[in-house]
Amino acid sequence: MSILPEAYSSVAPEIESLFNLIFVLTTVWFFVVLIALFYGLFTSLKKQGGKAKYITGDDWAQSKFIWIPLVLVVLCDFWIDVKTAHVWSTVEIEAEQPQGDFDVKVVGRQFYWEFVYPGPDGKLFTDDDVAVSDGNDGELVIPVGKVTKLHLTSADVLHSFYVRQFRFKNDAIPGRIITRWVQPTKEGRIELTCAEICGPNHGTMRNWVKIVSQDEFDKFIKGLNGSSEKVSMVTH
Amino acid sequence: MSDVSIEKVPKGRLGVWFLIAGELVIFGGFIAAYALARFEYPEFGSKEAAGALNLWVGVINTMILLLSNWTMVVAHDAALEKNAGKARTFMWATILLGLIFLGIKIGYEWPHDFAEGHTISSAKAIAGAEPGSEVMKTSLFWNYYFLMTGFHGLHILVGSLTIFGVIVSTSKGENLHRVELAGAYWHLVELVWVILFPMFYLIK
Amino acid sequence: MADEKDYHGKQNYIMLLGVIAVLLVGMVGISISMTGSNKVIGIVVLGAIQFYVVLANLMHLKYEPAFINLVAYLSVVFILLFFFGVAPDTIMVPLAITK
Amino acid sequence: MSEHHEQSFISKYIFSLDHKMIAKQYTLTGICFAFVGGLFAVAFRTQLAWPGTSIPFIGVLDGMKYNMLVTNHAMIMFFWAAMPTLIAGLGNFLIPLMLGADDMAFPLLNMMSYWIFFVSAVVLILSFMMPGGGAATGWTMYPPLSATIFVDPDAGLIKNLFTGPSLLILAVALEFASILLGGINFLVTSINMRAKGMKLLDVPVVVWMLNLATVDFMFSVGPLIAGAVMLLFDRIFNTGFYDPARGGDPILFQHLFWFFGHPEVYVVLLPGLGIVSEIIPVFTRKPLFASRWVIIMAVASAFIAMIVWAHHQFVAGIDPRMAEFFSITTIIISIPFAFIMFAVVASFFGGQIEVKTPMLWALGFITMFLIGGVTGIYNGSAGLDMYLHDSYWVVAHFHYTLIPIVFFGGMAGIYYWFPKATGRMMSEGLGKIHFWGTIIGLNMFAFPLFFSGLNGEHRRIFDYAAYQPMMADWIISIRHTATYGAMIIASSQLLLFLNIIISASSGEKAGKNPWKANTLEWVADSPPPHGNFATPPACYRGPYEYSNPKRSGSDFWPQNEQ
Repeated sequence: MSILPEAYSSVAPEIESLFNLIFVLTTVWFFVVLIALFYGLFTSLKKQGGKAKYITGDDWAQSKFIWIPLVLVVLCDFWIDVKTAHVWSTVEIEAEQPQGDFDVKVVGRQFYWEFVYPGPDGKLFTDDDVAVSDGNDGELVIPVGKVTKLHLTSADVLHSFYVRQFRFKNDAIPGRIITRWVQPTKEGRIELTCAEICGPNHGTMRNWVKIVSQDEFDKFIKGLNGSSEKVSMVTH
Repeated sequence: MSDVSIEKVPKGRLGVWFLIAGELVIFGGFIAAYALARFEYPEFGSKEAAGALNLWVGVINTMILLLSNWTMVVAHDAALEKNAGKARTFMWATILLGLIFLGIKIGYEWPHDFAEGHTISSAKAIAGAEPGSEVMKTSLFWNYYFLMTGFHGLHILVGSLTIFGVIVSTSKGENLHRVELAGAYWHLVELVWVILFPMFYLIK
Repeated sequence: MADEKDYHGKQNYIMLLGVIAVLLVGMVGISISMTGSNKVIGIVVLGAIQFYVVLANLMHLKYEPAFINLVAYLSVVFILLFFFGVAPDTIMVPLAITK
Repeated sequence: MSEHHEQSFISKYIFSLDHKMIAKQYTLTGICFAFVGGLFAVAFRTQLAWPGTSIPFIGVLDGMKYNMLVTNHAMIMFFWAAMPTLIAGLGNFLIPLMLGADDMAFPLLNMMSYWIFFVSAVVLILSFMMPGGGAATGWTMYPPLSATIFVDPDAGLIKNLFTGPSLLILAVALEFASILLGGINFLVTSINMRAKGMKLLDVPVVVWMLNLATVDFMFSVGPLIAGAVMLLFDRIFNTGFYDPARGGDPILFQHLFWFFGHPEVYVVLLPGLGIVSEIIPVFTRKPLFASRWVIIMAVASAFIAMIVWAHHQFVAGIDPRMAEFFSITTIIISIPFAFIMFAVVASFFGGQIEVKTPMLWALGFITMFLIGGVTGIYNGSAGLDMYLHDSYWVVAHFHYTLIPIVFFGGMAGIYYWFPKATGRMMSEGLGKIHFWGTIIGLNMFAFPLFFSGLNGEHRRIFDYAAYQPMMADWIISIRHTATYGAMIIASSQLLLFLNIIISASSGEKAGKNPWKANTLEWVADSPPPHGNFATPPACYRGPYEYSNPKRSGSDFWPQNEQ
């Protein structure tokens, strides 16, 4: 679908194929019903002295005309369910998520995003984690081709981590850390937006996701551990 | 279940049953919310939370409420025998017991809790406490405790007023079927209490 | 409505009260003596029985037609549904606070 | 109630016990609020199309004002326009008339429920005037935002109570209480006061649907009332039910909210569907196709509607396995509605269709609701909802469902039963212009939004200047088109007011039964007197016996005739 924005993540094709399946099925059904409707309407408009047929639709001879389509609808629903379950579980269910190559914590705040990278010890959720945000014009920098685990949380109200090109969205909720993953497929700099109303300046809560090659990324992490201020995370 | 067809149910009784169902779902919302928190946080059972409640006062209160339900059903029987005087006497007893229940809850238990620094507005209790610490979670317990016992007390008050209205309206010996309707609502209060009592006083 | 035929049977309320009181004593006993999950299970079971006794006998639900029973018990069913629908999201999720 | 005693103005028009007058009160209040909500929509659509334009009475919108308008637009449309007109208004008018009863089971309760509703409306209006303004939390009122906005923990109870969000919560709670009381009334009336010989399956579909809606409401509203009280306490008593720092849980509120919030959609959908399935047989002069199965399927959908609530929370961080389950149930619920749609379409074949205004609105309902229905599958599919959630796709989807349900369904009902309520026909010409204006406006407004939504335009942003991809020319032109559409919808409603005023005063007289319909309300005079029927009618057959060969002479066979 050219209407969707350019795809940047490994799951985007799956989601688009799901979209196409549903699009085809629903469009077909929509036009079938619509054509039936207008055919029925225009073939049986009021005529002088005409008499309507007495059709109750109670016996099978008549009601099969809606029971059979209904069975087809059930089959289509089943098809969509299977496909949905497949896509959903690959993306969301922890057990089926791939091993992460790199962890980053994303904290939503009124009204900016904060990205917490592992410190010198290379582990997240330790006291030497490093945080960047709009303040020190920080962006979410992640390596291309690698699986990045995003640990989403919030410090005040609900936010929603939404990157169009990843076809991915998840709320950031205070009090809990939600782990999702993304595997970028190409380098670039794309918009990160907040998709859950979080207050008056919700409309301006925008940052960038910068997808870079592995060695650029290593450079970035080094520079980070050199310069930026330390923050201590309270997670228990 | 009997073989009575639904059309035979007098409309008053039907309405009261729908009301009871609606009320049950409302209380159910509170109870489910509390139960979820209760299972999540063992802190709710600690000496600072459920442990601080006086079990025996709760038992006495439960007995009083039970007794009030007995007086109510006796009043109902009297009403079926068209004995308005007896019915009114026992309804007065029901109101009295209900008020005693409220008196013990609001007049004795709550001040007792307040004295120990447990209030619905936990601002003082949690001042300066670490987020997610035990103090915070016990304060949540007290939020639930005061909210739900208060909401239940409100229903006792409404029930008493309803019964009082019935007493007035049956003063000339008519409208005796209303005794049962008020009674059904009163039993709802007991029905909710048999859930609230174990949840707050016993599981600790 | 005073002229309606009442199909409610008479019952021995003293005995009914006795049953509820015994259940109550049982629950208190459990909560004092037992510990851990047995205690919770025991209390929940006795509480459920008590709930049924009050609903069916004290409130005469067992004399009402099936439709009213359906309404009354559906309200309980939907709450249980709600509880178990929400439980995975709250009970099983650890609290993790970010300042 | 059947004896005719003189009534003073107060007891006839204001504190009336008569279900017809109460129905008119509900409907008029609802229509007025719908107009207000529509103006809100036009206001913020203007801001979206031409950011920074100053709007009359409101001025230039900033983020806060924009959120307030959006929030209250949704709240008003749902709880103060859809519920009173579709459930309370229609139910009060139709249920006793269609069942051949003289009034509701509890007239006093009925009047109380309207006045509680009225108080709730007043509280709603007060909430706009509070310091800081109305609620700006999104209509879902998710905490912690809704639990903290405009709240000063040290200010004390009263000061925190008199803030926009607190009063809005209060108003909603009152509104629920009123609908709950009214609903008990509906159920008791339709169980106990049916005409002699009217079996359950002789009850018209619309009454079935109204009662199913009431049952859904009754069983689902409890958790939300509980959640709303907890939210209010968080605001005024500084409790911590939704404060994670104290072990509270924001997700809990989302569940409490949507456990009601989804059945609520069906609470308004079922009556709309009922109206249409009432009108189709009359204007096709043909029985409703498989009407018994339509009722059965409606019951099924009412039950399934109770177990799909979490599909609003796929991306809210709920347990993914639960999301899987809810996604499947959500797609399953399309089955009963597919059946009902097929049945409605099947009833057209071989009829003698006369496209009067009510029929026109019914046709509009079916076609537009089809779009809303099929687009629902996209959102119901969890994997895809991950992308579409909170985008303009969703906005387009639920406007394509709710506007047909509430608006087209409601208008079909108004144009169809207006003669019974006032004794005069509504003007066909004005009605048709009103219809075409509305349907063209709807499609101009909602259809383009599918595309901007697919492109990832997300909701509740008052100015897209910050988002480069969202400033593409074609998306901007989509915003303009949508805004023009909204304006067309709003302005064509003036025709409705015009039509009501003209027709009520000088429309042509309608006899007892202008549409030659079967159901019992057409047996009473129009407008029906206090007490409805001169002699209580008896019922001999189902409501859809049109063109029955056994009946000689006329092509319809009223339920009360031998």
